[in-house]
Amino acid sequence: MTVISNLSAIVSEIVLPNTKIAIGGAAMFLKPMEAVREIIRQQIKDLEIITLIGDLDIDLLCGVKAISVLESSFIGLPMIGMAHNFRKSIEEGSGLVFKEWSELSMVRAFQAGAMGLPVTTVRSLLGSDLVKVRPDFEEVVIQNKKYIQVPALNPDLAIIHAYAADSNGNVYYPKQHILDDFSLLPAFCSKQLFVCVEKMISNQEGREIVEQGHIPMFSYLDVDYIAKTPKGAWPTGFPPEYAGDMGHFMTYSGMSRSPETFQLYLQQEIYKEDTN
Amino acid sequence: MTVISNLSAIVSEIVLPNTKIAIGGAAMFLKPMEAVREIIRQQIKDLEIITLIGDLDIDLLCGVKAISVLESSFIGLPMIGMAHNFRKSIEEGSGLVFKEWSELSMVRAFQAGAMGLPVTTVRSLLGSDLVKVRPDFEEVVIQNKKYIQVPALNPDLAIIHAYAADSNGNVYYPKQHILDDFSLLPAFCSKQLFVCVEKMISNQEGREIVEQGHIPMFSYLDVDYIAKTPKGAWPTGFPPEYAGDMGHFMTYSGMSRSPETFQLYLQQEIYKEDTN
Amino acid sequence: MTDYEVIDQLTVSLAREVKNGESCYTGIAIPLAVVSIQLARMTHAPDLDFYYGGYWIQPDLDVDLFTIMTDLDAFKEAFPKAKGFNPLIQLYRYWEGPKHTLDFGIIRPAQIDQWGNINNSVVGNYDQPKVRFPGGAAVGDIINTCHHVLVYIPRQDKRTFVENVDFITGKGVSPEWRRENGLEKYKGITVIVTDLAIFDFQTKDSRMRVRSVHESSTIEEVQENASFSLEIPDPLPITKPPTELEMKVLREKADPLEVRKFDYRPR
Amino acid sequence: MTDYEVIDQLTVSLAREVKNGESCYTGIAIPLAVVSIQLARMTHAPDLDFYYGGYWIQPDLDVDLFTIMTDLDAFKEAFPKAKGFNPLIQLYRYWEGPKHTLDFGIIRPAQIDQWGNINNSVVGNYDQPKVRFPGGAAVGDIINTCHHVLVYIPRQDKRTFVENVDFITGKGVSPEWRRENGLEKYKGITVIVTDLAIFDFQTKDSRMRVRSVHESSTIEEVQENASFSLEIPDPLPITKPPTELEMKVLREKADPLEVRKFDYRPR
Repeated sequence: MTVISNLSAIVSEIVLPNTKIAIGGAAMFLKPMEAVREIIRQQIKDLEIITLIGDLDIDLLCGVKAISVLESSFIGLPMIGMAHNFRKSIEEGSGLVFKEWSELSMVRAFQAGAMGLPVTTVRSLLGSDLVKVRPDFEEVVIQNKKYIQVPALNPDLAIIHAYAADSNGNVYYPKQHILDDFSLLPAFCSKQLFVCVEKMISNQEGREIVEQGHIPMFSYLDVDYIAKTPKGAWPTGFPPEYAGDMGHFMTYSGMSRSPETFQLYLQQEIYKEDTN
Repeated sequence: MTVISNLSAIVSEIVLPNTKIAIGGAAMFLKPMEAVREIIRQQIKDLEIITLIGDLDIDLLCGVKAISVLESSFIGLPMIGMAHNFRKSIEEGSGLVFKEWSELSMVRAFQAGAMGLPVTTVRSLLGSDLVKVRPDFEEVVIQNKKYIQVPALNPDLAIIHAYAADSNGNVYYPKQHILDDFSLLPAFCSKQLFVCVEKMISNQEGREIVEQGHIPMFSYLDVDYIAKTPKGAWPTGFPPEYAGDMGHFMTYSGMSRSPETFQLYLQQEIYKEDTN
Repeated sequence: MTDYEVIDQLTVSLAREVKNGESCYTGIAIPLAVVSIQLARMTHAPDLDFYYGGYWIQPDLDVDLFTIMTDLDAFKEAFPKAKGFNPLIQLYRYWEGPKHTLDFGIIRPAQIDQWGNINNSVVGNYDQPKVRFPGGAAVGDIINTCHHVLVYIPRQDKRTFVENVDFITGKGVSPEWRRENGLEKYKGITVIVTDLAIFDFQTKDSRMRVRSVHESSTIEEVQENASFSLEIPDPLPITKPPTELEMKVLREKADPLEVRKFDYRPR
Repeated sequence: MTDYEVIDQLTVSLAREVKNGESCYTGIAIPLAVVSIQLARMTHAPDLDFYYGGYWIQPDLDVDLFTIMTDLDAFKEAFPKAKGFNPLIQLYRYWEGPKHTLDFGIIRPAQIDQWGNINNSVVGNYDQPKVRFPGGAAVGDIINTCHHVLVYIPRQDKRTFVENVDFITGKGVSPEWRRENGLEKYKGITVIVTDLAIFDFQTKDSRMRVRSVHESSTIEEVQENASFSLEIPDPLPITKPPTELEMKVLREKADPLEVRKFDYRPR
């Protein structure tokens, strides 16, 4: 039942206008960047994008005006600065609807979605003006204590990046792996799961790397689509396979300041002939 | 801050009358049996015990009348039969208060407790008479859909069994480990965590077994008390270290049928001189 | 004619209810269910996605499942041969979430009534019961989250087949109630296999009906061992006895250790 | 006299707020905070339980923390040397749960006002803002879940020190509000360090107050770079400048790569 195919075919099949997509990874780590680039190459628009912490993924999609609704707790280039296209989209009133969360409330909304809860509660949002601008956030009193009730998240599709998939469709993560939650949270609350992997291996190889300590994270029953995208998280990092490419982020930060240089970036990095 | 000491000292320090204790493990796996036996040896009474699936642990504690309030979804000896002491305690009206859950609702209550939610919701309890006998379960309507609202669980103390702890207080699990959830759920919602381990290792050894694929599950900040209890889960199983001792369970099932043979069991297996 | 015992008929009949390509769950504590699933996989349902104890998915057919759980060497060998695995975060993550609904579960209740309600809690008054059963564990959850549920009762009698259960641990089949509660996707119990007969709820009022009587019993025996009047079809089908192939696979491969007899006491 | 720059004063002053034996969290995206914590650990607070990026706990002091996150060999070496780890289930599990409240967090807001409210969302109207900041990520959550919060603002000016924030991304210090909301355990922001001075909220009405002025600036400069009138104590303390030892540890061990300058633009 798991479809193992190439990136382009999968994206054109499942990423349609108005699809509500949760993107895994966070803060320049583990973003399924090659899938984002393919979405841009296929010029898919009107997407609803959900991501806990957005960086280059979201800024690129904002730059090509692919997003109609965006849900996140932070969109920026950590350690570098603003995400210019995101910022401009909002400041210029482009029509992009931004549903802002706090990080913890969004984590709880992902968790609630995975558990089939319609809503969940969080206390750390008390006193935040987010409660005023989000009509779907509501102050409630339970057992004489105040909470903010927030809606669960159940996106149509999660796109995440992982280490390897075997021929049955089981997905493996590296051992001692950091930051898994940022991919697991969207994966478990979404209606479908698309995993981009560094490499395809046999079922036998899968069990061998588990014996070495790799983590069998998703079974074939969890995973709907798999595409091989070597180094597909680049320029975000996928430790311990590769580190984030800070130089590239700095280059991007510069080139995304003006429409002309942003177009140049798209030409050089995304529309260029596919070398896979 | 993690106290690493011997079982007897820890039990006498933290297991007091009226302590609300969550016991890890389930269905003849991973029960912290040596800690249970120590509680019986120290004749501690009036305990509030919470466990997802209880077997020998609960039946022993019922047999010595150590429990005043019990919360669980199932108390029995899987594949063997009834838990006679538990059953008799209820049928004879001994005063034991049994708060019955369904398995999923109890899992959600553990998860809610870990997240600081006061209550959570579940749909699978709809139509169950548990809603009638549990005044703290309530039918609610959210977004035009019915749910049963149940309270979160936040026990005073969780007691679980694990593979190893290092000298810093970090706790490790075996690789490819089964049934972790049954210990993780109580661990994360409780106010204090007591881990019984097969062995103590150095911090250096800890990192070496992680390199081999063992799972660093709890940090020293998670763990309040550690005691070395080799084969401490016996007769429940702790794969891949040792399997459940089905023969012992069958023996127990027979001996727990009458007060006389149950006393004999206690003498032989629990009050016997400590051979650790 | 094939040589078989009543427990074999029960196991085989349960196995036949399993459809190839479905996904299912059963606990580790009901050996007969596990054996019947293995038998189904070894005969007509090789592509069943079977969560065994919430851990392995489609474990290797050559492995004896009971042995996996009691013998550590078998346990260690089993993992690499399963089609999938579910190691870090248990089955709980699926329940009521958006990604998965299992097609069916198998349960063994202490009591069932004519409306398909099951009781694993108490006989008599809840607070001062005559009999305290172990509790439902997940049976109620399975009934309201799987597309349908198969039940087996190793020994049918007036205490297990009751008119109305004293306590509803898992809700009955009532299509009206399921519609009202938005649970119409989950049909509740569809089939019951006992040592005497097979039952379903295919009547106008969704009440328990005899589907077929095992050739080893009579319809009088079936009715005598129920506390309520059973719907009986006319003509009354006889349960197809185990075939030679089914018995051979059951004895030689699916259950050479006769684990199925663990939860069965002959009359 | 020790030779130092303003950024060093900022880093050192922040480090001095850290108490030995406390537990704390900071994100990976604010290098100056990470450096100041390393400096504290290398001087007076060796037993700080420091969650670095929610992963390592008390990472090895000989490891340069910035390098860990950008150099894979350093990353692989760092793990075995940490006192603890938090690998499978992230820091999220603690938040608002019963087991842990961290003693403090460090944040760098885009704006702060005289009541200690912080704004990382927008300048101007929320729906059509003049400036759209990146968003708060966890800053609001940290303010309401840590016992107290340290703030640093690398460049204090009228845009960062505002009378009232346009949007409350993280709630201010108001003890009354915190009592009313059952959050009295979490005091909000207790100390602010900027390139000009150190501030707290130790007035009767819990309004921002100058605690000390750096020797590199004047009180006039401090007031000019705030949009509201600051409480100024009399006599006015001068911030203790970095000591020779602090500067030596900072330059040679805590931050040889000068990562602290990543989020600092000199005036």
